[in-house]
Amino acid sequence: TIKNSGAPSGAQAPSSGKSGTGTAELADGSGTKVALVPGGAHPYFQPWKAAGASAKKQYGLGDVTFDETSEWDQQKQDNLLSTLAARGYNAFGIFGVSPTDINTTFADLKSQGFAVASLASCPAGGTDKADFCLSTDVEVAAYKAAKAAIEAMGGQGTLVHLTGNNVDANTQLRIKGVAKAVQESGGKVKLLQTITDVDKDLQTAQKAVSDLLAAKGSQIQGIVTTAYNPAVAAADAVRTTGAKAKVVAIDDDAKILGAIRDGSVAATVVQNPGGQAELGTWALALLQTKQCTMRHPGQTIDSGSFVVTKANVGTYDAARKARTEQLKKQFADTYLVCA
Amino acid sequence: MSEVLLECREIVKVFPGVRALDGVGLRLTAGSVHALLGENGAGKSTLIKVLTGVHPPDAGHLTWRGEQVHLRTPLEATRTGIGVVHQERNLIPGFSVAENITLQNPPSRHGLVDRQAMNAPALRCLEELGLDLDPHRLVRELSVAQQQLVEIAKALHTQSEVLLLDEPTASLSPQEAENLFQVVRRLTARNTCVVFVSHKLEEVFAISDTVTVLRDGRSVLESAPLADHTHDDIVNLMVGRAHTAAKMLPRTPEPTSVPVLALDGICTARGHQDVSLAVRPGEIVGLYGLVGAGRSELVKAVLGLDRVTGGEIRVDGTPARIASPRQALHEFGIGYLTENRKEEGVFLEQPIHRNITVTVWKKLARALGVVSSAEERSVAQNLVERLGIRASGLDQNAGELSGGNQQKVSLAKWLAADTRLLIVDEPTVGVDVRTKHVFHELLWELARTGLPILLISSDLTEVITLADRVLVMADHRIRGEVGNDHHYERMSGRIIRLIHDRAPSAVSAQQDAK
Amino acid sequence: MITTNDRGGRAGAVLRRFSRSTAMTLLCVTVAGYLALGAASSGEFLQGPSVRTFLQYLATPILIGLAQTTALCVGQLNLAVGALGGFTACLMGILMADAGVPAPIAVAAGVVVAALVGLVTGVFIVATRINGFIVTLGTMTILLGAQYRLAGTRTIDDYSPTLRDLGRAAPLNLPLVFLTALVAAALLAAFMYGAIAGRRLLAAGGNPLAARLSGISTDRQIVLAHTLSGLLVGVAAVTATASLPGVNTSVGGDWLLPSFAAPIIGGVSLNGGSVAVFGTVLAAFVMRLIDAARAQFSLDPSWVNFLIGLVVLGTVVGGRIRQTHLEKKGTTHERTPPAPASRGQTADAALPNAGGAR
Amino acid sequence: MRTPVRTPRNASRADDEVAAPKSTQRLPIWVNQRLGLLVLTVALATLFGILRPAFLDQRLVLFPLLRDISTLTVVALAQMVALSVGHMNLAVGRMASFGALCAGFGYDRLGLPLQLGLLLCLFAGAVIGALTGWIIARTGVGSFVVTLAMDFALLGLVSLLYSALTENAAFTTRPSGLMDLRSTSLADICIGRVCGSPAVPQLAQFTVLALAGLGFLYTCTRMGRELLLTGANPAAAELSGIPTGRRILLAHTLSGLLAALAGFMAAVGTGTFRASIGNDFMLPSFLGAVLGGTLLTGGIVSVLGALLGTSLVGVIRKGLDLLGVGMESLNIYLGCVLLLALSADRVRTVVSYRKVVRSA
Ligand SMILES: Nc1ncnc2c1ncn2[C@@H]1O[C@H](COP(=O)(O)OP(=O)(O)OP(=O)(O)O)[C@@H](O)[C@H]1O
Ligand SMILES: Nc1ncnc2c1ncn2[C@@H]1O[C@H](COP(=O)(O)OP(=O)(O)OP(=O)(O)O)[C@@H](O)[C@H]1O
Ligand SMILES: [Mg+2]
Ligand SMILES: [Mg+2]
Repeated sequence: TIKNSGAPSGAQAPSSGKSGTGTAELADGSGTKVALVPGGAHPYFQPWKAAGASAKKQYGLGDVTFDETSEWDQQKQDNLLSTLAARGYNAFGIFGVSPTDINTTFADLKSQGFAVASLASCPAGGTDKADFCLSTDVEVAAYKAAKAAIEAMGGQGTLVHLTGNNVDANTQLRIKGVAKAVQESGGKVKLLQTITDVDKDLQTAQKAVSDLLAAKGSQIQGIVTTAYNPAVAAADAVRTTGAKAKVVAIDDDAKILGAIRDGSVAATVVQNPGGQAELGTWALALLQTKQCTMRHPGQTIDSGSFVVTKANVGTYDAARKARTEQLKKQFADTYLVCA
Repeated sequence: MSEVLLECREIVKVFPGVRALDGVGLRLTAGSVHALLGENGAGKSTLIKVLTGVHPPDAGHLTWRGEQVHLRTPLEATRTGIGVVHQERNLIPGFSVAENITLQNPPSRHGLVDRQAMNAPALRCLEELGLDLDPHRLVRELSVAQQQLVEIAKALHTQSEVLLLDEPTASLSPQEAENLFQVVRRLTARNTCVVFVSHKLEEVFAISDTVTVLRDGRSVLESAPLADHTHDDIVNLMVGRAHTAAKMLPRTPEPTSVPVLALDGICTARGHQDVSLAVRPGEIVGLYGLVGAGRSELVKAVLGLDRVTGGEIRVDGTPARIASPRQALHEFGIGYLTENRKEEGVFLEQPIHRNITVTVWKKLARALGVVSSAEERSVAQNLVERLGIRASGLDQNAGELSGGNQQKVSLAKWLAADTRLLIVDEPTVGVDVRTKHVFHELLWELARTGLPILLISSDLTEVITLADRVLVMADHRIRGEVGNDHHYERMSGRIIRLIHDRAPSAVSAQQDAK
Repeated sequence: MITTNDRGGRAGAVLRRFSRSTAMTLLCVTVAGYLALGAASSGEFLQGPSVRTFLQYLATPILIGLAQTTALCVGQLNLAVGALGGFTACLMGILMADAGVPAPIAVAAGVVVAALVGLVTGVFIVATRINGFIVTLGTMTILLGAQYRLAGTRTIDDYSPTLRDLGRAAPLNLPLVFLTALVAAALLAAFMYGAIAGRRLLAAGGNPLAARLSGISTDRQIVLAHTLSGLLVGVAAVTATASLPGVNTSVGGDWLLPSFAAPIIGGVSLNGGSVAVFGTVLAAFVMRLIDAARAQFSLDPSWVNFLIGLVVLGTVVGGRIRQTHLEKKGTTHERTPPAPASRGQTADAALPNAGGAR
Repeated sequence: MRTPVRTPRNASRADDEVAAPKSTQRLPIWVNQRLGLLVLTVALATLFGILRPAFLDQRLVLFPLLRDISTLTVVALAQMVALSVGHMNLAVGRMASFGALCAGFGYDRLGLPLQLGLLLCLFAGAVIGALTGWIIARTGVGSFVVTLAMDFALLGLVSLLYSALTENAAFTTRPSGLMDLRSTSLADICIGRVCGSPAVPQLAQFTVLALAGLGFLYTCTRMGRELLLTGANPAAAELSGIPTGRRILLAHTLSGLLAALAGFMAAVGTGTFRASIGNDFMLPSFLGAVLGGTLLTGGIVSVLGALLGTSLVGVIRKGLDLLGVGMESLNIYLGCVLLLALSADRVRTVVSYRKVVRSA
C-alpha cells in the first residue's frame, strides 16, 4: 500500500514487512553503530536512552549508544563526536549545543562518510548540513505554549515568559514564538516581561519567580515557561503562594506531569523525544548502510508537539505514539529514497 | 656547679644545598646566661630551631635534665620548658598585643577566650620590659621595635626554664636593650637559663656567663666560661683566624660643596616639623634617634611614599619633586636600603641573583629589554663575593639565607645600582662582627670615592665610627647636630643629652593628653 | 588597672574603627538601597510578602559566603562549595524520597556527610601538600559526578512535607531558613572571635609560621577549616532542600562565584587571617538587593549584569578619586578604602599618626 | 661591569680563607614539577593508548585533543600572566568572548580579512585588560573584586551587543581562510616530500607563538623579571625602583590580549563567533596554570607548565571519553585520576628530597 513515490522506477522489491515500510525495511544493521549525542544532561533527552536501546534490538543494529558528556559546550561536543567516531560509531543523531555552529560539525562528519541526523533542534540559519533534521519546531512549540497560556488566562491579561540562555539561537526563536502568540491576541494580552537566563539552576529560577511574584504578582495572569527549571519553579511558586497566575510549562518530565495533575500547571507543551530517537536511529541506519538516501538532503521534519492539559494527561502519549508511526510512514514514503 | 637543664650532642641538620649544623654540642645550666655566637650563617638560628622542635635534627641527641627527649613540635618544646624568641618576628598581625603574648596558652573558660584575664599577664610582661603599650592594640599597628618587644614579652609569658633569645636586641635602642638585660638578670636569679644570640659583643660580654661559638655548623668552642676569653679571642674563634680591624683611611668631605640632597624645612603628613638636613658629596651624615623617632618615615616621605606637606627638597641644588622610589633611583640616583628587610627589602621566594640585580636591569637591558642572564649573574656573583654572602649558589632563594646574609643581599642591590646618594637605614642589624666591619669599611670607602651617604642607625657606636656629622632626631623633629670627633664617650654624652633635653617635656605632654 | 574611662575610650575606638570599615560602607549601601527600592515600589517592597521573599533567598548566599569565609580565613580556597552543596542536597533528597529515611535522620546524615567531605578534603591537602586550590577543584569535579550519579536528570521532590513546611515557614515574616543562616553567622562569629579553636584558626591564617612556632598546628587548622566549611555548606544544602520545589543536578550550580563575592566584598582577605562575618552577611544583602531591583524594574538580565559591573567599577574608581581629593585638601590622614586594599601600604596609611599630640 | 667602586681589598680580606659553607647537592633536576607533569601525561597517554589503540588515531583523536589543548593553554597563559603579579583575572572567559565578539563584528560588518579581524580581536582584549589593570593599579582595590566586576560588565555588554547586532545571537560570517585554519593540520604543510603530522592542528601555531613569547618575556627580559618581582613582594618591588603600577597594567593588558586570542581560537574551533565562548574558561585557566607550577600568590610562573598542566587534564578527559565512561562517572574518575596522579607526583618529590638530604 505504501509507494515510494518519486523513487527511480524499477529495482523495486515488493514490500515484505508487516509495518508496510516497503524497501525502507532495514536489511542488515549489524554494521551500523549509532551514537545519540544530546547537548548535555537534561530530562528532555532521557527518553532517547530507552528509544535507542529498543531500536537497537528491533532493527538488530551493531550498537546504539547514548552519550550526554558534552556538558553544553560546543567544543566539547565536537571532541566527543570525533572520539565516538574513533571508537567506531558511524551514524550520529546529534542535538547541537550551538545551533549556529553545528553545521560545521555536521559537515565535518559528513565529509568522513558518516550518516548524520540533527535531532530535537535544527541548525540556525535555514541550511542544514546533516542528512535530515528531525525536531520540534522550537518557535512553534513556544507559540503553542503561549497560546495555551492565553487560553488558560481566558484570552486576556498579562503574561510573563521565562526562558533560558538569552544568547542562544533557540531562545531567540522561543521569544519570537511567544511574541507571535501575544500579537495575535490583538492587544488583549500584554507581555509584561521576558525573563531570560533563569534555567541555569533551580534556585536561580525559583528566586526569579518569587521575586517576580512579590513585585508584580497582582498584575500577572499567566506565566509561560519554555525551559525546564523555571517551569518547575513556577509551578511550585504558584502552588505555594496561591497566586492566581496560570502556568504553562514545557516537556513532560515526571515533575511537570505531577503538577499538571495537581493543577498547579495549567498545560504543558510536550515534544516527541522518544519518536525522535527511535525514528532517527532507524533512518540513520538506513542511510548509513547506503540502503537509502535522502530525497532532499538536509530536510527539516517536524516531530510534533502536543498541548497537554489535565484533560488529556493520561492519553497524550498514545497520540504521540500514533504521530511517530505516521512519521515513520512519511519517512518511508516521501523523505527517503531507497534502493 | 648548678644543674644542667638542656644538653645536646652531635646535632646534625641538613638542608638541601647546605649542612647547616654538623655535630654541634651545647650544655645549658640553670641560672646562667649562655651566649651563642657565630658569624652570619654559622647555624645559630638553626640550632635554636632544632632545640625548640621547629626542625627535627637529622642526627644527634637532646637531653633535658639528664633524660633523652625528642622535641617534634614547638608545642612539645614549650611544654618541656623551653621558651624562645626567634630571629624573625613571628606575630599574628591581626591579633591584639595581649592575644599575641598569650597565644601559646590563652586563658580560657569552657573553650572560650577570656579576654579580661588576658590583659593582666600581658601587661605584667610588657611592664617587665618597661614597655608602655595598650594591650588591645593590634600588632600590625606597631613599629618594628615594639613588635620585637612584644615578641620578647610573649616568650616571658611562657615562664620557661630555658629561654632562647635569637638576636633580641637587633632592632632595639640601647635603653630598651638595657631594660631587657635587667629582665634577663632577674630571670637568671630565678634559676632560669637564658641563651643569648647577638652580634653586639659588648652586650654579650656585659651579661653572659658561658659561651658557645659556632663556625660553619660546628661548635668550635663549647659551653666554656666567657670570663676565660677576651673579646678578640672570641672574634678569632668565630672568624676562624686572626681578625684585625682595618685601619680606615682618612676622609675629608668638602663642607662647602653643593649638597647632593638637601631638605629644607620639610613637614610631612606623618607629623615631621621643619626638618632640614644636607648631605654633601663624600660625606657620611648620621641620623641618630631612638626607635620611633620618625627617621624611616622621613625618608619614605622624601622618596614619595608619603605626603610632604611643606618645605623643599633639593637635589644637587635644584628643587626636586620625587614622586616614587623609582624616580628617586632612576632620575635622581638615590638609593634607599630599608630597615625592614623581610617585608620591604628582599624577595624571599626569589633567587639571590634576582634580588641583587633588580635595580640594574634597566641598565643591563639591551634591545627588546633583553637582560643577559650571564651578565646578570656576573654582577650578582661579584657582589656576593665582595660582601661575602654565604649561599649555596646564586639560585638559592633569599628566604633560605641566614638573617645576616639576607641583610647583605638587601644592601648588595644598592651597591649594584651605582647610585649618587645612598640612604642606609639600620644597615647592620643582625650582621656579624666581621661583616659589620666589612660593611663599615665598604660605606667608608664608598664615601671616600665621593658617594654621599645618609646613615640612619640606632647603633650609637656605628654612627660614631662612621659619620662626619650626627643629626639627632626625636619626636619627628631634628633636635640638633653634633660634629663627630669619633670619641665614643664624649659623643655619646652629647647625643644623649640632645635627645633627653626635650624628652621630659614630650612625656609630660603625653601624660597631659591622657 | 583598666578604668571605666579607659573602656569608654576603647568602645569609642572600636566604634571609630567600625565607622571606617567595609562593613559600615556596606551597611549604608544596604539601608540606602533598601529604602530606595521601597520608595520606588511605593512602599510595596517594605511590606510583608515582599520582605519575606527578600529574606527567604538570603539564606543560601549567606551560608555559602560563610563557608567560603572559613576556608579563606586560613588562607585556603574552597572551590567545591557548590558541588558539595548540590551533592548533599541530592543525597538528602534521595535518602528521604527513595530510601524512605525519616527527614531528621536524612538531614543529619546530609550535614554529617558534608562535614566529612570537608574533613577528607582537609586531610588530603595536609597529607599530600598539594595546593588546596587544586584539591578542592578535584573534589568539586568528583562531587559533580556523584551528584549526577545520585539524581540523574530528574527532579526529586517527593520528600518530607514537614521539612518543606519548615523551609517555607516564616514566623513574623522572618523565614526560618534566613534565621538559620543568621544563627549560623552568629555562631561562626562567636567561634571566630571568642573560642580558642577559632582564634587558632585565625592565627594560622594570619601568619602560619608564627602560629606553628607558637605550638599551633597549621595542618590541624586547615583540616578544621575545611571541615567547618563543609559543615556550613551542609547547612546551606539543608536550607536549599527545605525551600526548593525539589532537588536536581542543577542545585549548587551557581554557588561558586557568589560564595567568593560575599566574603571578599565583605572585607575578607584572600591571604587568610581575617574574617568578616558581618561584612559577609551584609554583602549578601547587597547582592540580593540587586536581584530585587531586577524584578522590580523588569530589567533585562544583560543590563543588570552590565550595570552591576559598571557600578562596582564606578564605586571603586569614584572612591579613589574622592580619596585623592581629600588628600589634596589635606583634611585627613586616614583613608577609608572602599574595599579591601591589596597593598600593604594602605594598611600603614590608615594608622593613627603616632607623632601627633595624643 | 657596573659595580661602582672597587672592592676595598684590605688586610682582613686579602688572606681570606673562609671556606664557603660546605655545600651539599641541591635538589636534582628530576624533582622538577614540570618534568613530573610531563611524565604523568606521557604515562597516562601510553596507558590509554594500550587500553584503546584508537587513542593514537591522529585525525580523530589526537587532532581534536591538540586543538583543545592549544586553546586552553592560551587560556591558562592568560591567567598565568595575571598570577605572575600576584593578581587574578576572573574575567578571562568574558574577555575571550568580548574579543571574539569584536572579531565577529569585524568579519560580519566591516568585512575584514582574517588577519585584520584577529588583530581587532587582540586589540579589543588588550584594551579591556588595560582598563582592568589601570583600575587595579590606580585604586589599589584587589584584583579579585575588580575583575569580578569586569566579568559582570562584560557578561552584560557582550549579550547586549549580540542581541542588538545579530539575529541568532552569533556572527556567522566566515572570512576566507577561517575554515582552513579550523581543520588543517601540519599534514597540509609540506616541505618537498616531507609533510607534518596530521595530528597537529595549525591552530596550535598561536599557542606556540604565545608560549614562545611569554617564555622569552619571563626568562630573558627586564619586563618579565619585574613582573615576577612585583608579584613576589609589591612593597619591596616599589622600593627597588620597579614601576609596580605599570607592571600591573602590563600584566593585565597581556592577560586580556591572551584571553582574546583564546576566544578567537575557540571561535575558530567551532566555527562562529557567539556569546557562549569563554563561558567555561575560568576554572581551566586556573587549573592549567596552577598545576603547571605557577604560584597563586605571585612571583613564580611556568610557561611550559601551563601547557603541561592543560595537557594532563586534556589527556585524562579524552582517555575517559574513549573508554566510554558515561556522564555518571566521568567527572568522578576525572577528579580521582587527577588527585591520584598529583599525589603520586608528590610522593616522588618527597622521596627524592629525603634522598638528597640523607646523602648529604
Ligand atoms: N630553610 C632553609 N633551607 C635551606 N637552607 C637553610 C634554611 N634555613 C637555614 N639555612 C641555611 O643554614 C645555614 C645556617 O643558617 P642560620 O640561619 O642558622 O644562621 P645564623 O647563624 O642564625 O646566621 P645569622 O647570624 O645571619 O642569623 C645558612 O647557610 C642558611 O643558608
Ligand atoms: N605601621 C605603623 N603603625 C603605627 N605606628 C607606626 C607604624 N610604623 C611606625 N609607627 C610609629 O611611627 C613612629 C616613627 O616610626 P619610624 O619607623 O619612622 O621610626 P624610626 O625613627 O625610623 O625608628 P626605627 O626605625 O628605629 O624603629 C613611631 O612612633 C612608630 O611607633
Ligand atoms: Mg640567625
Ligand atoms: Mg627606622
